[in-house]
Amino acid sequence: MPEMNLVQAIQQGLATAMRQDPDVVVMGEDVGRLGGVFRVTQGLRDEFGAGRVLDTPLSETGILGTAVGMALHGMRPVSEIQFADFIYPGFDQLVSEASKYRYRTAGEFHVPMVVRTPYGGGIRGGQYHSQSPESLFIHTAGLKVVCPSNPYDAKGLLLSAIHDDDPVVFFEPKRVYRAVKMDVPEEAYEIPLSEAKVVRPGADVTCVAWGAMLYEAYAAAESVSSEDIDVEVLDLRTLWPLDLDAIVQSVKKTGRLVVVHEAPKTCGYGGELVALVTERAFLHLEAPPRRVTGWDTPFPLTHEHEYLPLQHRIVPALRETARY
Amino acid sequence: MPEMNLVQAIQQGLATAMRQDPDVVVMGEDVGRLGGVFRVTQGLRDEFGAGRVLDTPLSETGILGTAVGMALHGMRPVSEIQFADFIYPGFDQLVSEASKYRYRTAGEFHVPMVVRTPYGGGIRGGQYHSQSPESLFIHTAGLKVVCPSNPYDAKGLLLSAIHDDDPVVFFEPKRVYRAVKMDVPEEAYEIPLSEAKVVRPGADVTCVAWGAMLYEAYAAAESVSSEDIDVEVLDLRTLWPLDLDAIVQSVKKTGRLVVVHEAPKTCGYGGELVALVTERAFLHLEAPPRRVTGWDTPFPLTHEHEYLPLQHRIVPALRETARY
Amino acid sequence: MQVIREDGTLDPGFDPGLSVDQVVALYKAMVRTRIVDDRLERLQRQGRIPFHVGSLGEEAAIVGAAAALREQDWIVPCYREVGALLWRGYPLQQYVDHMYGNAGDPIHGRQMPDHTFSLAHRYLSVSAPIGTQIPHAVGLGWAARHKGLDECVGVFFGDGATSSNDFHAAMNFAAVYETPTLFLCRNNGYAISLPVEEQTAARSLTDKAGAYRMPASKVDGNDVLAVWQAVRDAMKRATGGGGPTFVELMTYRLGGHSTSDDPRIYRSEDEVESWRRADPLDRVRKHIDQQGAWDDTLDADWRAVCDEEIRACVRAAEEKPPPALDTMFGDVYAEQPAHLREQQADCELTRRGEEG
Amino acid sequence: MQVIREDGTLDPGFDPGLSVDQVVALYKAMVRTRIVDDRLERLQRQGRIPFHVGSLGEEAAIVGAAAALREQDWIVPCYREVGALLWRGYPLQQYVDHMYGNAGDPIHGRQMPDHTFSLAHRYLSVSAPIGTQIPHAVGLGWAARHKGLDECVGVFFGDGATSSNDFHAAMNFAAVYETPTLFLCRNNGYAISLPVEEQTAARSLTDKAGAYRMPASKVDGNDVLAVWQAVRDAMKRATGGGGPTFVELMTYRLGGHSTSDDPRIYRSEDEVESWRRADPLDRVRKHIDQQGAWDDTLDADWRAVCDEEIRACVRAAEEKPPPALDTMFGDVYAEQPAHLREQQADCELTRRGEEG
Ligand SMILES: Cc1ncc(C[n+]2csc(CCOP(=O)(O)OP(=O)(O)O)c2C)c(N)n1
Ligand SMILES: Cc1ncc(C[n+]2csc(CCOP(=O)(O)OP(=O)(O)O)c2C)c(N)n1
Ligand SMILES: [Mg+2]
Ligand SMILES: [Mg+2]
Repeated sequence: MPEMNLVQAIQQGLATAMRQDPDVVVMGEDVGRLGGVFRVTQGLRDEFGAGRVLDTPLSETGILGTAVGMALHGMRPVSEIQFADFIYPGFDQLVSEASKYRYRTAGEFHVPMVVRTPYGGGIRGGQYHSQSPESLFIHTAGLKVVCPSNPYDAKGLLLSAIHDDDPVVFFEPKRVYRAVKMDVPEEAYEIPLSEAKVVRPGADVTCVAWGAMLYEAYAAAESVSSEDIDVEVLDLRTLWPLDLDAIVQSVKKTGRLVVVHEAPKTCGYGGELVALVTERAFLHLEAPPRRVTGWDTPFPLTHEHEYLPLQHRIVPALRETARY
Repeated sequence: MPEMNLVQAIQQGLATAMRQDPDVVVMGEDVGRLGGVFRVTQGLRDEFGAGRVLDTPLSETGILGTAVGMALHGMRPVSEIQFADFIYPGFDQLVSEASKYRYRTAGEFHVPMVVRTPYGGGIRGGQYHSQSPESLFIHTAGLKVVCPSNPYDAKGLLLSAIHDDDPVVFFEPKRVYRAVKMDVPEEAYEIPLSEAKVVRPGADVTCVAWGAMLYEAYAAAESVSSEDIDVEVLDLRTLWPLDLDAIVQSVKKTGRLVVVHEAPKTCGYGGELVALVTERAFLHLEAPPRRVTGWDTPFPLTHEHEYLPLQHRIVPALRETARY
Repeated sequence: MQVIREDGTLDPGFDPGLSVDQVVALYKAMVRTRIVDDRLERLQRQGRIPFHVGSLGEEAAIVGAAAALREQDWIVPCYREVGALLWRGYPLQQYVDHMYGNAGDPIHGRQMPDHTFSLAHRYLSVSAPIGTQIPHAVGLGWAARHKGLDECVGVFFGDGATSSNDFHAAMNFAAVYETPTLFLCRNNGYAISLPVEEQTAARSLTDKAGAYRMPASKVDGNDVLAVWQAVRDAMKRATGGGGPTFVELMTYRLGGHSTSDDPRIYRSEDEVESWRRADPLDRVRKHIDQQGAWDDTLDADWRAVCDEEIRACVRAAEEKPPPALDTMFGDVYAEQPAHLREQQADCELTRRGEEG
Repeated sequence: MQVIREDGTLDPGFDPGLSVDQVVALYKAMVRTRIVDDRLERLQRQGRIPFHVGSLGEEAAIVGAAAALREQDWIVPCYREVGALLWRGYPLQQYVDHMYGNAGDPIHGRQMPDHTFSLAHRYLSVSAPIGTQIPHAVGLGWAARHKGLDECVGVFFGDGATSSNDFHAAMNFAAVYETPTLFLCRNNGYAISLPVEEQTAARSLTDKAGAYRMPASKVDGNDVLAVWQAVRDAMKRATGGGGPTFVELMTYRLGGHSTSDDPRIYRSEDEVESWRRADPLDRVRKHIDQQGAWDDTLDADWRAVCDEEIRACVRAAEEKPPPALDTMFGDVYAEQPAHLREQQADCELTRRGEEG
């Protein structure tokens, strides 16, 4: 099995899906000739031609609105939004159209599209190249939201997303793009959506994370193990629909929860997870669930490592939660 | 003091602000000649002229983007978005520009604009004339979010919003527009932002609501009082920045919390409120905080009264929470 | 462009060469559309349905355009084009059931009235946000060509929609990718209360097509044959690989924007009256009368048939129960996820019936 | 439109009649802009600053346009126009401090490099999302007129931005409200990797102005005098109550899109070379040389001055500490709300320094 980083694994996933099905097309700004600003779609135009790898004009409304139309005709477009921060000009097409088409036609029409977009900080991107807007899409009934943390999951989840009959927003942790390498099968395989993964079993505290912050959560868990705090780390992988049972089971065991995410705290996904767990496992809670998140400010540049919920902020949260 | 309904009170508030300050202008679709589809801006064009009451082309991007520019030049534009459901085409201007301008210029520039928009269900508006997207804006650092429940508060909060130096999204409960009448002073007065109000003191359960659902929460509280359940009802009035102390104080007294809102449950504001209270008042909680909200589906038509968190759904939640 | 002249004769230069029976069929469809419209308007005033958005005065633009397309071509509607859907044979009963949001409504009362769709009739789903359907027509056309299908796509939208984000994006993408898309702009003079003159500084909406180097035509939208011809020409261009066309259908909204509107606030009775005299039904009627293919008796009979048809549908619709409560929780995703199963159970448990 | 001919002489038909000293000033500003650009590019390659987006080859379009506006006129930038800000006298040290996001950065390292602004210089704030600044220029112009001020607004954007929602909305609103707004489109041939020919089917971006019935002019953007004249004409129209103008500045991005880009992937060296021969600096240099107002010695001296200036600023910038941590929590609102006070305290408590 070849070693791949996240970029290569996603590129592979796209190529695999395109070989399997001529109705899978890739579209977005600079995805063709350039191969994407992060080179995720590199080589696709050479293999599949400009007819299936569309360099689009600079319009997220056009990219997503046209993709909805393609999907309505039975295609499986995979749109790239160059940075998650730039999805807002096309927001309406996802929130008003893609997400509601099945419901408002009782399933007569549906929209099997995937929107790939790099999200998150840690690459000196500042205010507009670092955002994590996942909660806006989780709030929108009809959308599925996926966020892989590693190359193996990325390829398997991407293939599931492309084959899924509902619109999926696929967040890619750009901070991890080239930072992690692992063995990834050349052949096609799928990782089912809505299945979280225990990446570190533990007995004392449940720590839920996804994407780039999974590594910070894991590192924090490792570092407090020396203090006899045994942390169970969950990688959500699919954010919505959620594998709630996996979290609740874990919390019923540990009685403690810490959620980590990059997005600003207020109305971020962490609040929802804390609320769900408090509703479901109230009598098992031995400490108040904690959130370690981005602050409620725009995303900064110079101090981004103080903005992000990195290990140095997760560790005290785990400690205080464990010792509560 | 004359009696006014919500529409009249807001119309009065606008007229008052426009008389006080020539730099207050009103703009939006059909706000001029027609006086708005809900007649909220009726008469303004006659009094202030088409030069200060702009009937705009059909573009929320234009309405909000132009308003940002006006505000950057020291004006105080009040934009109307005809229905909250139609704010998404202009979402980018609020999320990427209005909310971040002060931060990214260290206060050298700021954007004192107000975006008025009718929200919520119960008027047979179906999927696209009933939405409550408040959590998307609460999640966006730099925006303030207001939602009055009655005519008196509406006028006072609107004047505070217009005089506020930051962008404010002002959600108007269209279901209440003509349903409630009360005495409203003719003269100018302000109700400070970020101050919640106890509309019904109680000892057993804290029930938090705002806008149209405040009345349902209140009615539910009244109806369970016969069962010896004494509910304290809070009207948030300003959703963000939040008067968290008011909620926490109440919950420390009652030990129980029920949050009511129309928006879909998942990643709605209720999750955030439950998480905040659990973080702050964990040891005082005698029951799991509950959410009574819209379902995680698009907003329906025929069954909207089963979709909305009306009295019939709040009552059992209060009961179970009180008896937990 | 005009085909039917004042005196009812056809301009030989533009005569589309339809048989008189075909023209009669167009007229009958326009009459039927109007009678249905009229009935629904009354029902709304009587509080029997919550809402209606009609096409009074725009029937020629709608029926003429639909008729010029072929069975395999797609129609992407705005919200006033049910006449096009009925032209394609959509069951009237189903439409009326939808207007009532009853158990017979294909979408179980999930949307406001007049939010129709039909895969069988290649008619996409109406949604309220202005403009959002326009890029869909580009993607649909792109896909049709990609699949090698002989299809084109006609998308309806109003003058107001030409100010939207989606219009700009869709026009640009269609022109860049040369998709077989027909941009059918119903210029009915108003976006609710805003006259088209205040929506843009352009003298004609066809000027907007120039920004994308897209061929454009402007036709008398109250002349059903002119509409037919213009749309047929655009269809031929599109299916012949000539790319998209912008067609401006000059018409007028004789009624209110919807049953919620009071147009007297923003326009004069004189203006409306002058357009009433340009009624698209009278226009074609005069022609088929001249041809000896139609007369007052036939007309009265047909109107009676249409009237009885809609009345019967209304009677049937009013006897149907509301959709089952569980329909509110279906079709959010292909398969119902756990959280919706739970919410459905919760909803059924606390259903309003119990409480009051 | 062109003013400076191949041979360096001016076309008398278009001669803006600037004094030779004024033209020399333009040239010097262009040289300074390029030297600063060049230095920052190196610093980024050396990893001393995280990012830079330059204006190599576009200096005439940027400096010429800025010079044609008056002190009281507003500039609404895209992200390549720091040359316009420097022309207005913005302190170079402050710019360099911003590039380093250090304690001297007016925004405390809150944005990526090249996201400048200055109220004092009537220069709005650069933000990354393409197109969002365009409607601001409409609102700003609307407000200026409302307040009875003799101001106009010049907004810069690229060819790629003409596909954006905001462009469509802003052009329409400006034309409808006749705001004193100058739409300054730097057509540098590319939106990152996408050539302008693939962004639109239109032959010229000026065709887009026609959709809004807005006057448009197209000028050689590498001819600083042609740019000056076209923008000055537009300014006069705007301030004379003639409304907005679209000005297409035909130029070419000689460098990468930004320091993150590798243009060799999507364009040929020949293409770039042919544009190098049309360098906007050489063009005006030839003219002032001819006029006897400039020569190699003066040129070398000026370049040395600029070089020393930027080097000194860099030295100073590199000695400054990062901004204080608490600056991350300021200016979200006019007054810091309780939740941000708490988060700031929390952040200071767990600051990375402590942990590792
Ligand atoms: C994005 C959006 N903004 C506002 C509205 C409210 N609205 C509904 S119809 C309409 C006017 C549409 O005018 P036009 O496009 O000319 O179509 P017509 O109704 O005249 O056929 C408006 C403003 C909406 N539905 N969507
Ligand atoms: C809404 C949005 N989408 C995508 C991007 C990514 N992006 C940054 S610059 C750029 C190209 C801009 O091209 P153009 O407008 O011609 O300006 P130029 O860089 O050529 O000066 C793109 C696609 C963005 N910044 N904003
Ligand atoms: Mg119209
Ligand atoms: Mg460019």
